[in-house]
Amino acid sequence: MTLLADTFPSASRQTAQPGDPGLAATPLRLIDADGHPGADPGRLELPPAPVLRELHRRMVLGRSFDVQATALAKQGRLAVYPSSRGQDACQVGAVLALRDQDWLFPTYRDSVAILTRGVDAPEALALLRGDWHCGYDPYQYRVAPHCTPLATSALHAVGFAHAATLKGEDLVALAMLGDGATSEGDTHEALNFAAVWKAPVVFLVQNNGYAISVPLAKQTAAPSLAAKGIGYGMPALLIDGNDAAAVYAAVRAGVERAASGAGPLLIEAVTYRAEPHTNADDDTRYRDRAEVAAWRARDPIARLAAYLSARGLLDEAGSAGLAEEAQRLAASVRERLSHDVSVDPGELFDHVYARPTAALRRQRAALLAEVADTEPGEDAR
Amino acid sequence: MTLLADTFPSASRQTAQPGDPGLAATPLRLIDADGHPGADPGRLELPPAPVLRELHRRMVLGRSFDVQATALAKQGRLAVYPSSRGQDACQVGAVLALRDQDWLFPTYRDSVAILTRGVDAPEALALLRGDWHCGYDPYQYRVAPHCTPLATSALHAVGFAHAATLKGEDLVALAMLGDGATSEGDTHEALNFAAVWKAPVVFLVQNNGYAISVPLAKQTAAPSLAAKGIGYGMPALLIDGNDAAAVYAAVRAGVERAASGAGPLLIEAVTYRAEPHTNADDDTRYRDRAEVAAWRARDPIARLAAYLSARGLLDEAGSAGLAEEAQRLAASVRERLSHDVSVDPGELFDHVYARPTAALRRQRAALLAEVADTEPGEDAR
Amino acid sequence: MTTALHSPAAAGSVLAGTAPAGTVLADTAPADAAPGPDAASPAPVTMAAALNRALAESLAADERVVVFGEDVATLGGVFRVTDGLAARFGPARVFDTPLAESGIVGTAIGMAMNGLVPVVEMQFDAFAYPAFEQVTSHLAKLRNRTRGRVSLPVVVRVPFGGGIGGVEHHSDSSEAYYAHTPGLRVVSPGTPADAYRLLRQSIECPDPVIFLEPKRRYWGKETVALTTDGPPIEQALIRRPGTNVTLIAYGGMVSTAVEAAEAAAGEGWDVEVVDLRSLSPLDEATLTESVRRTGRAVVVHEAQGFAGYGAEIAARLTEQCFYHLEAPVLRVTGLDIPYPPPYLEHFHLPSVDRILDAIASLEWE
Amino acid sequence: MTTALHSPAAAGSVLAGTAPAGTVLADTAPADAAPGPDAASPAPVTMAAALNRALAESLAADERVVVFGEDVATLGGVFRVTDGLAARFGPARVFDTPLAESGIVGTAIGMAMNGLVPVVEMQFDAFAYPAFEQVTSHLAKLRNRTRGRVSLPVVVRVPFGGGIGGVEHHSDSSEAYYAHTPGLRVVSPGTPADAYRLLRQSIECPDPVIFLEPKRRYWGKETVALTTDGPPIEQALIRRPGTNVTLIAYGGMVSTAVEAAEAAAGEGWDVEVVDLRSLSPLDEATLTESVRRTGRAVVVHEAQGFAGYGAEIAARLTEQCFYHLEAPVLRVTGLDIPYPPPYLEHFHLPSVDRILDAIASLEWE
Ligand SMILES: Cc1ncc(C[n+]2csc(CCOP(=O)(O)OP(=O)(O)O)c2C)c(N)n1
Ligand SMILES: Cc1ncc(C[n+]2csc(CCOP(=O)(O)OP(=O)(O)O)c2C)c(N)n1
Ligand SMILES: [Mg+2]
Ligand SMILES: [Mg+2]
Repeated sequence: MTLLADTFPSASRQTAQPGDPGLAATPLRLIDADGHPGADPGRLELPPAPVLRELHRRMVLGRSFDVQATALAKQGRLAVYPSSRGQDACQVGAVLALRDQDWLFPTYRDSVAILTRGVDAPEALALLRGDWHCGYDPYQYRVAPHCTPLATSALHAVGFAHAATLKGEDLVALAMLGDGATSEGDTHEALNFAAVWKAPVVFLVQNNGYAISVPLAKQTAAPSLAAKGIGYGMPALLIDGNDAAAVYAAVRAGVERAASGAGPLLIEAVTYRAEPHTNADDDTRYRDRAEVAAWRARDPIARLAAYLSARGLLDEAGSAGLAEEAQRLAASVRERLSHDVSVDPGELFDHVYARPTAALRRQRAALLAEVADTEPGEDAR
Repeated sequence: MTLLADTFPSASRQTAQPGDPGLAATPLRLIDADGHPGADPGRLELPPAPVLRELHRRMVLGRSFDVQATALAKQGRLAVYPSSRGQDACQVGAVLALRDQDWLFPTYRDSVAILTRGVDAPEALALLRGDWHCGYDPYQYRVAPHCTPLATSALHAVGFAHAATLKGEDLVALAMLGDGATSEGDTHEALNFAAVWKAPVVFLVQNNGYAISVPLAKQTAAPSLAAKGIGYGMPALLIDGNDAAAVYAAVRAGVERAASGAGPLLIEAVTYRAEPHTNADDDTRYRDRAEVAAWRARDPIARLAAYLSARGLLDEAGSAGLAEEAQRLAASVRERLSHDVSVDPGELFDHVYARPTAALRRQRAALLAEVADTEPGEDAR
Repeated sequence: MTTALHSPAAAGSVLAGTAPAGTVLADTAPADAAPGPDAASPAPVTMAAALNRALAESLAADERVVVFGEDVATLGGVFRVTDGLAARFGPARVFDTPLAESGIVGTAIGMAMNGLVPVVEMQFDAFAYPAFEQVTSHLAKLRNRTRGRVSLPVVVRVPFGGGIGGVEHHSDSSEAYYAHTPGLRVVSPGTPADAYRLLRQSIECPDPVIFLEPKRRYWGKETVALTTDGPPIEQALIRRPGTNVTLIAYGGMVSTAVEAAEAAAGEGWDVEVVDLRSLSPLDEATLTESVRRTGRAVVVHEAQGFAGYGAEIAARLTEQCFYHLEAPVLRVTGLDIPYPPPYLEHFHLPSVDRILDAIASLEWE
Repeated sequence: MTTALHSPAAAGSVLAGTAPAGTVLADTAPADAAPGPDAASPAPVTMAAALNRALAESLAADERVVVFGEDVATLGGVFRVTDGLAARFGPARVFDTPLAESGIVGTAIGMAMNGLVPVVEMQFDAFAYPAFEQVTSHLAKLRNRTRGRVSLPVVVRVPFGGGIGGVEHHSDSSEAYYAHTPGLRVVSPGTPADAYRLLRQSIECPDPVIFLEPKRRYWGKETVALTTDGPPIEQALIRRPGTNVTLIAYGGMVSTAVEAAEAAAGEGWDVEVVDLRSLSPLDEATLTESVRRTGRAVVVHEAQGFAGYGAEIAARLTEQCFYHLEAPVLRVTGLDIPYPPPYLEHFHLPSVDRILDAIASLEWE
């Protein structure tokens, strides 16, 4: 009995176990924080140069969009905005690793991922602006509707992917999760169903260190979130989430593996939320400015830019052109979201059921009559 | 990328990992299926002879109770009975390992555990007989109310135990779970909260191979249920659940560890449900008779009896005395549960709130008036 | 006060998911459950068998239909409603899941997004609660969230209600939770013929349907041809015409209401029985037409009365028929207590006597 | 049809848990939120500050009280209701949990079984749904399950309702789900003074309480002495006496109802406003006394009308006051739709105009 403490794995074990990437203390990286090649972990393949350049370009564009959206939120043009800043590599790397036919299941924080998948900016921001819940057509972009309840969409991803298997479709679902969301029961059920069904799903946990104010240490005692894969019989990778190349390579590996029928993969990407939880949050209440500054210095875009520049893959002209493209994007976002919002109260009743019920038709008519009664420009009280 | 399959741990890994008891393919055992000492795993301590004899005695009594309860259910004297048979070692071993001040959180299948903890038989069977939901006083026996929703009581155990920590009480909670119940979100949340809080909880999963008709392979792809501990940073043990000595030693180790402040332990005990799910189940629909027969041959009581007999710790006189004690218990259970049930409809209103509301008082009066109107012996229609 | 009961808990009582043993079980034998060569010709059929036939025919008719849940495949469901389906349609169409209700509904949502038509089973009413967030925040709302682009033709089958001698958590009536949630349809059949028709219609319906199967009626037989012809999914039915009072029921209470109406005839009241069938949306037209005609109404359900579904019926009828009412709309419901244990459940449940008492108190001057 | 709105979404809108930015946030600064030296002397106080004071004083008064949930400790809660408590009472009394609502309620149940008095927070209404099974099957039922041996003095605080420009899932009104569940008390304050009193009473109450805090009133101020003296937890209050019609409201709609009553006075109707405070159990006596006097009643709530809580009020008042009623009891509620996005929410919410319209239609001959 006295031997017990020795034979149980320590609850805080942080040392790497060979063959257990999920337990590895050092996240895999292909390009290190200074833009040098990472120690080759022998597991991930460095993406080819055109992919690296596109990763960089999309991160620059995403950042510009993110900064603009943050500003719009501060001006009251958006109801709220949860910034992706700092997590650029995760969101861009993961999305670019998807094939056309694959599906993205994003969270409320993944606006840059949604944009990178091709969703038009105002559509991507409708939820956060407040004109409708989901502003884009999921089938057009193969992007599931984002929304705020945590972890619930991971189960949708598993069901979606398993349906593809049942129908014989070649399609992988990428389920995005935050570190905090891994504590929810639905995350457990999603990982378990996926593993049992060998569903073609890649789970990407963006471990940005916090769930609003709650740090990871209060969220879990696990050696890593990737370690959770073991309890589901699911392989897992712990990667550097600020290394776009590593994110791309890991997700791409997961997609290929899943598409081959080998089942799901869990990826924990270690990153950091550079901004407060949302524009309305006051993060000085719960995190050190020094910590924030240190992470901001580990910027995923600068890292990839350094790597590309050193290899002649990005020159000043290229950078300037890109900066201009990013500004154009921001300007267009600003302009298109600074118009007054037009809403149609009649639409409130149109999508509750496939066909509005008699009761909804009555309520619709009553509301429209009420609105017609109101002076133009005056709100219904 | 082609290396992927090699570097990911296989989803079906069954080989032992030194230092990872949770992953061990061979469950720890102290006494093997033939009653010989198990290969010494070096982790668990064989309980002393008096404990072994008491384990045997209580299993014999528990079995007798269980057989009698099964018979009563078939006669319609119980609404339903989920038998503990085959899981005797788990239920008796775990309960005897608890200290007086510790708390048991049983499931609907754990009648023998409840009995072994000292609950009077009719009280232990009230839920299953149908005269009230929980028939015993939880505080008298330090046994939480059993009921049927799966996994929910694991969270109660964690809260209970953590409250003890906050209050400075020396007390451990034993949370019982079935293999099927591990798939529920609540199991995940319970393991996670316990690990983060270092709550003094021992989780005992009785892996009896089935959740009603669903075999473990459709429940999880994990190498073992004990392996789930890793994802919570919780130590785990995989043990032979038909070896009462191993169950006792593992739970006792967990209790001591938890009481010392070192946090929770997860134990997976591999066992088998010798009877159908309940008396109303038809298990021929989903399992082979050969499988059932093979497991019935690995009877936990016979195993310990063989061990004790070989060591002169159990002789014929002792066996005969014990058989008589068991018969007396069965007879008393039979007799006390063959009486007609007396119920008080007025009680329906008494415990909904601390004090019945005005509305409940009115409903109570109306019901009692209605009952008074009804001929004695005639049911309200 | 103590009442001695001379019979043990109701025969056919169940815990944690098993069909009643003995004679009742015989009704679910494959021979009965499997669709016969001519499904439309009248033959005695239980509600369980009618549901089984509806599932089988939906699976056969539409390859997008999948049936899954706990114990639905190999075992055929704890009430045998899915008996034989896995063998007939194979593991890609009918399969067992891990034990996790949120997982079942959550993955059903994802499958529906990807073009399938999932019909899932919650093993018992109270065991659907772990799925409540998926049902309320997603199943009900995804169509609206996406401006109608995502359609979720999911059916969630829930064996519901009491009267079967089940232990705690096996007899809840949870219809009010679902009916209050916009975006869901809530349906409950009262007869085998309706069970068949409504389940087939629910599977064909583009909206998510919470399909509440009254456990206590699973084994009741009706000699009837099973057909999808007849009233559409959201129409209430007059089960028995009458002139003096409208008695409103659904699910397991329909038979009780009809029985009460027959008994009331003996006492001189001509009772009209309306079977709602669809709780949401509600067929107000049939209901208000009846009540304006009779001038009196009683609504019956097993669920607790307080803030129960019957309150909506009473409130709405009062709003719309106020000047036709001779007396307030009354409710005969379960007591405002947690569902009682088997030996006490008959004190809780609406009975013919209680319905007659309510009718008697409707100001007959 | 398209309506152009010339203002962006309501100021102070929030997502996913953060206090409104800007001026409104200033109301939650520690200086305001922390209990003053003389808590009982009148001073302008917001509802958020009143709740904060109630928590602080309960923690100080009873060492069994613990406060936990997501972001309640370090951050002080996304609405700052728990601001400063962790610093003052330490991590054994006030602590953050992992992000799991079923876990929060489930462990609160266990703690209460072991003698503590947990006050837990669900961050927003819709985020309480993952805890629905723990609330419905255990929190509500454990006392009854154990014949009164286990008492669960747990308070579940839920910021609820809309009107704050919140994105989807941040504005649900879920009272009907809880009120229909026997064993739970459901309470909702309409004013800062009541928020303080009711929260302290709820913490002292031996029954589990679902404590619904109307988000849109968190920042409204009242100059009032905070005291536990006054009406007990389950008593309704007449907020404004009147003779012509009884207007019934709770939570966030109390102020709206009072405003409507003032406006109605201008049009010649003398409106009595009843603030329910306790939704379950319901103070029927106050309500029926009022309606028998006025002969007319309107009930108001934000939640969807269908099978909503207002149906119970309407049905019950009709049963009990039928011969006093000049007109049917009317309901002014949210539409039967999922809660709308920020730019559209004002179309959904009961307004003074809609209440006046309802009053106007009460058959004034
Ligand atoms: C079920 C549920 N509970 C609570 C919330 C409120 N909430 C919104 S975001 C958040 C933190 C999420 O943290 P994490 O998963 O790490 O994602 P991040 O915000 O860091 O991207 C919380 C608690 C929610 N949205 N859903
Ligand atoms: C939340 C919930 N879902 C479903 C059920 C129905 N049910 C009762 S027992 C059971 C199987 C449980 O299997 P396991 O956890 O392995 O325990 P065992 O019966 O084998 O002891 C099921 C599905 C339930 N009781 N609770
Ligand atoms: Mg995070
Ligand atoms: Mg089992």
